[in-house]
Amino acid sequence: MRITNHPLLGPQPPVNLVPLEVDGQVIWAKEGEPIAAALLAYGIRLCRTTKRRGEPRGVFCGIGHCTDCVMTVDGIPNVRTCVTPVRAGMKVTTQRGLGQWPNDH
Amino acid sequence: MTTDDDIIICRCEEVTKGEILRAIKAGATTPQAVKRFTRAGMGLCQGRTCRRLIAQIIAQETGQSIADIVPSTYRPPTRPLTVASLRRDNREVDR
Amino acid sequence: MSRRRIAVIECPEEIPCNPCETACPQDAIKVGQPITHRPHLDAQRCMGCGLCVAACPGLAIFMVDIKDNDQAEVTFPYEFLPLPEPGDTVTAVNREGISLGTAQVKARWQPKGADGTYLVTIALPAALAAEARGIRRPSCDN
Amino acid sequence: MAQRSLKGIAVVGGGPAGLMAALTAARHGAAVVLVDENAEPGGQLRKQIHKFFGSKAHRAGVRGYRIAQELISDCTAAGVELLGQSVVFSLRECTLDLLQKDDAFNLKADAIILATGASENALAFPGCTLPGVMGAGAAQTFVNLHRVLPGRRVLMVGGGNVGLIVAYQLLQAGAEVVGVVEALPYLSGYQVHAAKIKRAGVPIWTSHTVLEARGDQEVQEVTIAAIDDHFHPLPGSERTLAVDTVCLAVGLTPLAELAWQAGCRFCYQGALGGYVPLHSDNMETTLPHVYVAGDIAGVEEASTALEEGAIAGLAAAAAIGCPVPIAEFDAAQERLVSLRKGPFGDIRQLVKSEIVKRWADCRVVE
Repeated sequence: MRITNHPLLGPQPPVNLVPLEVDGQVIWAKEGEPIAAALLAYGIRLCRTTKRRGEPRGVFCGIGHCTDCVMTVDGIPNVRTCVTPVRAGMKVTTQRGLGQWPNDH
Repeated sequence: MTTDDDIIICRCEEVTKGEILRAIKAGATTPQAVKRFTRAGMGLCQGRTCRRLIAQIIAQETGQSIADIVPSTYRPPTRPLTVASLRRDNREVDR
Repeated sequence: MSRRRIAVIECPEEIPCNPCETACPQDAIKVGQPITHRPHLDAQRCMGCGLCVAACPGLAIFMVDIKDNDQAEVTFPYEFLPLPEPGDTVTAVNREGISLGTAQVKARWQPKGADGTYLVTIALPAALAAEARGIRRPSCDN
Repeated sequence: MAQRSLKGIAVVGGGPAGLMAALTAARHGAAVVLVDENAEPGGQLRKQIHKFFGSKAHRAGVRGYRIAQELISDCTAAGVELLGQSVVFSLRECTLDLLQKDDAFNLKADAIILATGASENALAFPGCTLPGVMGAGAAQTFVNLHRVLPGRRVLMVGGGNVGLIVAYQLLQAGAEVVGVVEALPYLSGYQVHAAKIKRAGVPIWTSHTVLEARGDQEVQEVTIAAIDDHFHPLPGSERTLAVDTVCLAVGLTPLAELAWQAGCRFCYQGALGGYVPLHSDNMETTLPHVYVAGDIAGVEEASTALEEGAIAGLAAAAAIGCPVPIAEFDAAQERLVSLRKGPFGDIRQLVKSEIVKRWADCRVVE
């Protein structure tokens, strides 16, 4: 959920929204915000499932240290979504395990 | 309910508290040894999240002070990076 | 006894902080050196301007004004949305957030330099003036 | 890898300590490069929307993010070169290995100031890996910087200043905070911060802990319980709360990876968050021309980080030959000492003196 108004920071200033594809669905994100922020704005909190137990994971540290929020972005796996800025037209997919590189078979 | 042993300590390699306790009982009483025994701290984040938790467990199990537990070696890179980025060489030399 | 609006400082710990001292145009608040000293209010000097209420980073200063008719006004810093409007009926709360009953919003303003922090003044029975330190937030369900 | 050498100072980390270090050194005539991994510098200041404590000299009463804005524009005016979105991935002697976007190169400087801050501690309990369990600092970043709520109903774990402040800021952003749990029988944070959230109706449970978070694909509920003097849960005291978010504010650890790699000597100081690089009162480590400032040198507060940054900036500038009046050192030391007084500051002052003593011992031996 986006915070449209804030007692100290005021109303959300106008932003440039760009489309982002998440598991095939289009969502609208602020250009340059971290991918994870765009997902949280839509209540999407699952980033990946783990390789051993298949357990769900999402944002944990929020500063690019813990790598729990990694997803596959434009075909590249293990991208830290909490520190990777949104660009228009990015394709983000929920990652399973360690993910797959484009030329992996 | 999940038991204490099932708690995930190393989030990347999915190493549980039970596995770490077993490693300590088997003689892995330093962070370095626990790492080699269990892979805790060898995942994508390189132990950045579990390092302190493991030191606490070792301290508790071995009766040592946390101040005496020497952390495992910190090695580059301090952030995940691709090997391709290290190969690139397209900057001006010496400005 | 003269009754007028006066600051009430609820700053119980020795923390390194003195904006209340520098904010007061009357030199009524003394922290001194070191800046971990707790603030001391000279009640005779305090004019009830509220600049210290807005300046306190800990939101720990209030103003209390006991009127002659068993009514009182309490002023506190407020940083939530929606903002209460003058005339609104609100629920006054104590330091633990527990309801003390209804109160009327008398005023809402922002002193110079408050940078977003509003001061809200509510009117309520004088017996509650020593307890009332805020109002229930509209979205609060407990 | 391409190389660049800098006749000057490289500062790693653009938070309060790094910005102040860069600004101070540049104002004394040093060429300064400030490296920060984020698109914009400012570090934790950028999400600190509360007013700072301290005195006028420490910018008390000013909201953290405004201090960041001021420092960044002052740095630009003073000629500091900013390398944004640049990650320092290793350090040896005075040479940094850097990754700027996708380009790796190394940067050799005459002096290095490490101002890399701290990272949040994790807490392990059943369910702690579920989406919705996150660092309090992570939640604060999303709420105050990106203006997105990570959840609607939050349990805060930890009654230090971070937990209390972030709980308040979550309320300001429109989330509900169902309570704050703290394992100790008292709060380690300031009472004025606790008072703000209590007035807002948030219960604070001391001598309580989190037993388990549960949920299918994300957190849906959390069970807390009272604990005894040995931190064991008291049977029958469990209560389950419907929440979608659990924030962990259980302390910070100095982020000193680069100092370890470079070979700085360390000591363990629990009161400052763990292992800290030994440093002089001029913030020099056991390696010549390598300085530290802010939370990497022991977790304190943004106000102390600013002053340590100023001291490191002065010392590094002096070390590379810039004229620095001794009176400026004394003034900065005095401002710093004034922040480390009272019941909260005394212990930090004591531990810092111990670190300086150990640093001096190391120097004698070597």
